[in-house]
Amino acid sequence: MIVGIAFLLIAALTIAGAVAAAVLRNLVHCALSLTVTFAGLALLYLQLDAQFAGFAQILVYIGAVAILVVFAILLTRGAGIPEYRGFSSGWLLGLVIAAATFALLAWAVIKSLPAQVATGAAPAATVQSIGAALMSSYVLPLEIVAVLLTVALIGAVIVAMPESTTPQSKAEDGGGR
Amino acid sequence: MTPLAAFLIVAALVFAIGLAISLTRRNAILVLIGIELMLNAANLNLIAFWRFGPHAGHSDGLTGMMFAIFSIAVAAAEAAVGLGLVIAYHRHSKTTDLDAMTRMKG
Amino acid sequence: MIACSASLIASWLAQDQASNFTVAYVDGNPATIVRILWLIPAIPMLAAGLIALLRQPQRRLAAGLAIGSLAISLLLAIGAFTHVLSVWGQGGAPREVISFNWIDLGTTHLQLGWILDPLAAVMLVMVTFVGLLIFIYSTGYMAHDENFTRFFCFLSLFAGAMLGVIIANSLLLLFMCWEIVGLTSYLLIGFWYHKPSAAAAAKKAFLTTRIGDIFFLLGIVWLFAQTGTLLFYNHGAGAIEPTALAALLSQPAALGLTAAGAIGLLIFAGAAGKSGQLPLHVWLPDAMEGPTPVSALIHAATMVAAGVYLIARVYPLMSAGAVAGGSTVSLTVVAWIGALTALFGALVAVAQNDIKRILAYSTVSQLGYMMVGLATGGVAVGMFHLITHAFFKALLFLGAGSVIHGCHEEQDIRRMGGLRHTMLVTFLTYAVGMLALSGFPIFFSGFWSKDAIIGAAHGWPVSQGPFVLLLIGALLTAFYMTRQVAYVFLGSWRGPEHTHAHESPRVMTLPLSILAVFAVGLGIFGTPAWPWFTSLIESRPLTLEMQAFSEPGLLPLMGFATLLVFAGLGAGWWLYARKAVQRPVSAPVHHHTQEHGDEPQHRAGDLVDVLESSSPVVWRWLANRLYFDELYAATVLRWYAALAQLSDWLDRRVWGGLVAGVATAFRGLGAANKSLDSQWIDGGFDKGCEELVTGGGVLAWLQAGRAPGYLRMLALGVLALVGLALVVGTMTGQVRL
Amino acid sequence: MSLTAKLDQIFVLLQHWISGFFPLWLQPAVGTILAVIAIVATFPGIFAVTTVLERKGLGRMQNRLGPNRVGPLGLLQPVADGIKSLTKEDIVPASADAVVHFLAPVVLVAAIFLGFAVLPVGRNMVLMNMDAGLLFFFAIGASTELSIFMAGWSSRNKYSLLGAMRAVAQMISYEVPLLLSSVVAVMMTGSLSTVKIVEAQSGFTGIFPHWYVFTPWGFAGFVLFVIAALAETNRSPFDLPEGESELVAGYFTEYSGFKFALFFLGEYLGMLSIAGFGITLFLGGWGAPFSFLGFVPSWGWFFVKLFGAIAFFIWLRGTLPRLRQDQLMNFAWKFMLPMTLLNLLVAGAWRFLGEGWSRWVVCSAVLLLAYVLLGRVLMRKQNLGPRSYRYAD
Repeated sequence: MIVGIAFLLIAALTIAGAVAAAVLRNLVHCALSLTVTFAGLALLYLQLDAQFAGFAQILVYIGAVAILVVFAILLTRGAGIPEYRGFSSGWLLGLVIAAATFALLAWAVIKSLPAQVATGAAPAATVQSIGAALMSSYVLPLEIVAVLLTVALIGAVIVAMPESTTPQSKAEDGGGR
Repeated sequence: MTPLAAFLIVAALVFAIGLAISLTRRNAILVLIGIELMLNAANLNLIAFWRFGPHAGHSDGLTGMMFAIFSIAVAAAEAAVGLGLVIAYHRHSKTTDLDAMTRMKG
Repeated sequence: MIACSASLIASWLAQDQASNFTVAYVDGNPATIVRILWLIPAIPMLAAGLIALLRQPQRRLAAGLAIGSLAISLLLAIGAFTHVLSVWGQGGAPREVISFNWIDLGTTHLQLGWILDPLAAVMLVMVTFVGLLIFIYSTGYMAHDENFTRFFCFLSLFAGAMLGVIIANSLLLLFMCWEIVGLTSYLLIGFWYHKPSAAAAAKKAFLTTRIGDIFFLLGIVWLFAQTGTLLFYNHGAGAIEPTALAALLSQPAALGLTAAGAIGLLIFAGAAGKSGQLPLHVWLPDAMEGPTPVSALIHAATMVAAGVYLIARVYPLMSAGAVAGGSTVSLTVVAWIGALTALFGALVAVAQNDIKRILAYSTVSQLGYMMVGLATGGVAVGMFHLITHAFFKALLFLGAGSVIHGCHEEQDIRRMGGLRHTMLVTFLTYAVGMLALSGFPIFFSGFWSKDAIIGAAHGWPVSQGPFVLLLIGALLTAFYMTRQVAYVFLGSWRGPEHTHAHESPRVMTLPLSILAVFAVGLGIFGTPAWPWFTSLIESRPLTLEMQAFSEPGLLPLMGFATLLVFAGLGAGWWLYARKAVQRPVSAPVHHHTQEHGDEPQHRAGDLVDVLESSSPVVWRWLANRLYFDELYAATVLRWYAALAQLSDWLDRRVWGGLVAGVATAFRGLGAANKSLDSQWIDGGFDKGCEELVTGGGVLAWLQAGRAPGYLRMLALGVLALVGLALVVGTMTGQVRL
Repeated sequence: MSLTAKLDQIFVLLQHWISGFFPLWLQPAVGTILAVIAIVATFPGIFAVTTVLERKGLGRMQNRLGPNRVGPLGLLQPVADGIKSLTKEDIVPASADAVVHFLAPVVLVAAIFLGFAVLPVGRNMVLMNMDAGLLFFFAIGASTELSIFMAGWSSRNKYSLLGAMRAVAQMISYEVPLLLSSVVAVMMTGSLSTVKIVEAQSGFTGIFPHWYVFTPWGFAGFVLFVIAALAETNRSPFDLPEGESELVAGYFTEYSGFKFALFFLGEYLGMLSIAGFGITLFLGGWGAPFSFLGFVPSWGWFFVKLFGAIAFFIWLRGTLPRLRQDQLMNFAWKFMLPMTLLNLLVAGAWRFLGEGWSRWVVCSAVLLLAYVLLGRVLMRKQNLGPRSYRYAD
């Protein structure tokens, strides 16, 4: 019972945050309400006995992604007065598409699932076992993700850096060609 | 215990909202936010299915969790690169307005 | 993220994981030298990495690192060689492998490993030794280049990769190193990238070898699919050991080939690409745009030999299923292509005027010899010529480099001459190399190795064609080498008056001398009487029997070959050296002849070759390399260009035009409608027209390059797909709703 | 059980005794609530004591008395401060973003209080013994940055915004070494649970305890952790975000009254919690420093250590000058990060080198070498001579 209420509260919080992010005019407000959504999702993970994933979610999204978004907003002068027209032309079509998507998904979920799935015992997902799995059977994806993150880091820095066209670099370009 | 369907519905709703954001808002950063939301919805689905899935309790019953963790990592990378791109574009032509990004007009 | 990965490391360390690094030994546990064999390629690579970190001014350090690392590798290689010798001396068959799991994907294990057997040992010593000499030489040759450190970084990287190719016991590892070698070759050919010709040559080399490598990769994949392993030798479970070969032979492929034959042909395509066999030889002469030490090390001594080495390595696969005294399809192909290449190279080399280009074509031709030797006489014959050729061709290239250095970067032999006075050491060593290359009897290594190949070709049961081609090739080889030497060293100085040649520094002449000694001395290891090399490679006991000479057909053949060599030398002497080639009346304007493929067209005051005046048509054909480049340019490249143009046209006209057309059509419709009803019916139709106009607007706007539009289309598509999946799933019952 | 044991467990017993009055199904909830109340009561108390301690200590270091009016020796100073800040007018700038401006301090304090939930203050004295406790703590710590940004951004003031930006940048870049330096303890324990980490250090050889700080990697990790913690809590010498001389008071320039008090509370609570975790990770948590001192109750040891850490922080604040922004960042990325990464490797080596003196030599040597080299690199060509004051003299 308590669990059910908790779930409803958390779900309401999550959805509310998402909706706020969708409709608010001020970009920073959008970002902040986005973090509310992230936090709600993390709580949902915790309710699903996925401690590690939940904390990782908080750490990564609230600790890193949200900050990143906020920084990006400030760097692109988006933080000032709210935009005069926050929605792109023909937003109605987008809204319709989104609604249709939700309808389709919800329909599929409700139709295909019995209301009550037999819930087994909480699977053993200790950090220990996760680490073991990552290091044994998921080692290749782990490596790839590591490489991906490195590449993304460097790439993001390079993309966001102002281009410096010194004669030296020019010469290098010429060499590459 | 909350039924699986509830989580799935929440995930679907979050996904739809994310889609709506990225389809209707004009600011590129907000579009990225929407994409993040969609990824998160997918993660929620993964974890929900992991929790309720038949493998739960086995030693190798970690697949869904693993997927979620990896997709969190990938989402972080995606956010970094996407925002970097937005900033770079903003430096070139002082806007993050998608409607104004018509350079590619063929 | 950091927290996650950190805690993962933690929990990994927490519960002791046994690493899945399994070492498989062929017999007991191998000697230490075999265990540390991986150091031989690793050390130069490490050096390359370190040099890459250096700054330009630190030249001495860079050179020191490169040379030192290669010296260490040389010591290790000698150690390995002696180990092999000792095992062989005890009458054993020295072949030790170490292999380990690289990646476990489910049940399939990708295994890497290294091997030490006579083949590898000999190659190791050769590559490290020649490489070391060339490194030393290049410190002198590149002394004034501002990218000194970069040069040595690439050189060391190349050396490491090449050694990796040699010790690789796994086709996969070999392929990796093979590609690194190709990359370094590209980087070094284009080392002077500010020269357009060099850049073009680098690109050409890279792409041409790529063609071969694609087939090679196909072969590798096929082999893996068939045998499930890529190790060469794995105590019985290897890919080219009897069990696997039997399986491959039983497997039929297309065109009546067995799988073994087909894979062999694919692998040979790769080898042909690397070592410039006939259809894919075009890149090798252009590769001479690189610095001369590079030409010597990579495009004469070692890398181009990698192809030959590869064939030797997979020889059991190539020769699988050969009936006694017969040959397999793949070997026949190898033999014929090799013979044709040999003759072609020799022919073209006759009519070149660029000193390095002549050597390049002679390299092509000699590689053809090696291939024929492999195909007809087995591993030992081909490999022996590879070793000897490596030494004297490196010698020749370094000599050429010394000449170019001395003549102020002049490469056109028509503007040299009389250098025997000014550059004595270079002249003597060069003469040794030239005699060895043209197979001057008894005293020079080239004679024995080449004679062995010719003998093998003579004894080849399938056809006598290659034999004849090789003989003509031998004749021509002697001829063009004589021509070159006559042009460069004899006669009188034909360069611009105000300049004069000077001898190169000691650091360059010393390697020349050492190489010259080896070019002479190596011969004794391969005489028919005392076939040391052959018996080492085939690990048979070594015996000295003089009556080997008296076996039927051997001496007459030798005599005949010698005769041909003398004929070539004589002809060359008669045409070019009898009366010294004189400076043409009008003094040549001194500028470089770097733009490639332009020998025939004459510049003011270039003297006309004797052959050219006698038979201009043949000369032009030869000088233009039988128009191979032109042929490719006319066919392959043009097709590519056409294809690109077509796709571009489609993109611009068809798709774009479609949308624009529809839009304009709607617009026009709307406009017509509007005008019509403005005249005829009052505003009843306004709405419709506006609808139509907006419709046209929408269609045009779809293509307006705006992200939201694309996003919406994307979402719609996904939505449609999901819906479709659900519907179809329900219909087929895979999804129960 | 024996008297010492009773004394050791006194609070636990108290909790059980009180929750005993309630029906069975309510008892766990009541127990939890009691624990929460205890935490919420204790640490702000310590905060109050700390403020007066700090002011007096700083005063002593600067040859003055410090607070000495209110109550005996000025010990009631915090009470007076509290009353003052409660009764003061709460000013919100007209142009400020009211909602966010209000939420910021609340979020900050709430998040920091959450952090105490996994802090073992004594034997069997932890609110949530989570399997991923440490990760939880860091996740919470990460979420404080956002509140600081909210504070800075919402109060439409360039000083606030700059201060917030500085703070966030600094916290993000020092969070990395903080994490990595604490990972070594996790590696050795093989668990992220704080309780397990403390128990892993509870043994003794002779009379000396098995604290991680007494190993090469542990010592290096501890030092790095302390530095990163200083930066993470914006304590001097890393207190650029509220550098009074440059930005009036950093991100809470525009705050006054109770909200300001909340920020103040948040800062000190953050310091306490991070000090507590430093103790848990490296200083053996509630373990006794010598085997023969085991009779003293475990929570006693914890708080003794905590006050020691606080004293250390105050001492540093009184001693060290403030860094410059570029020095801060250079230090983070060019020294802390490599050292922590190397420390990870060293810890791994320590584990797999096995028993014996060899691993001591190897690990210490490696760490010392890296320290010297990195120090050289960091110090190279940044002339740290005496400052030249342009306008003075």
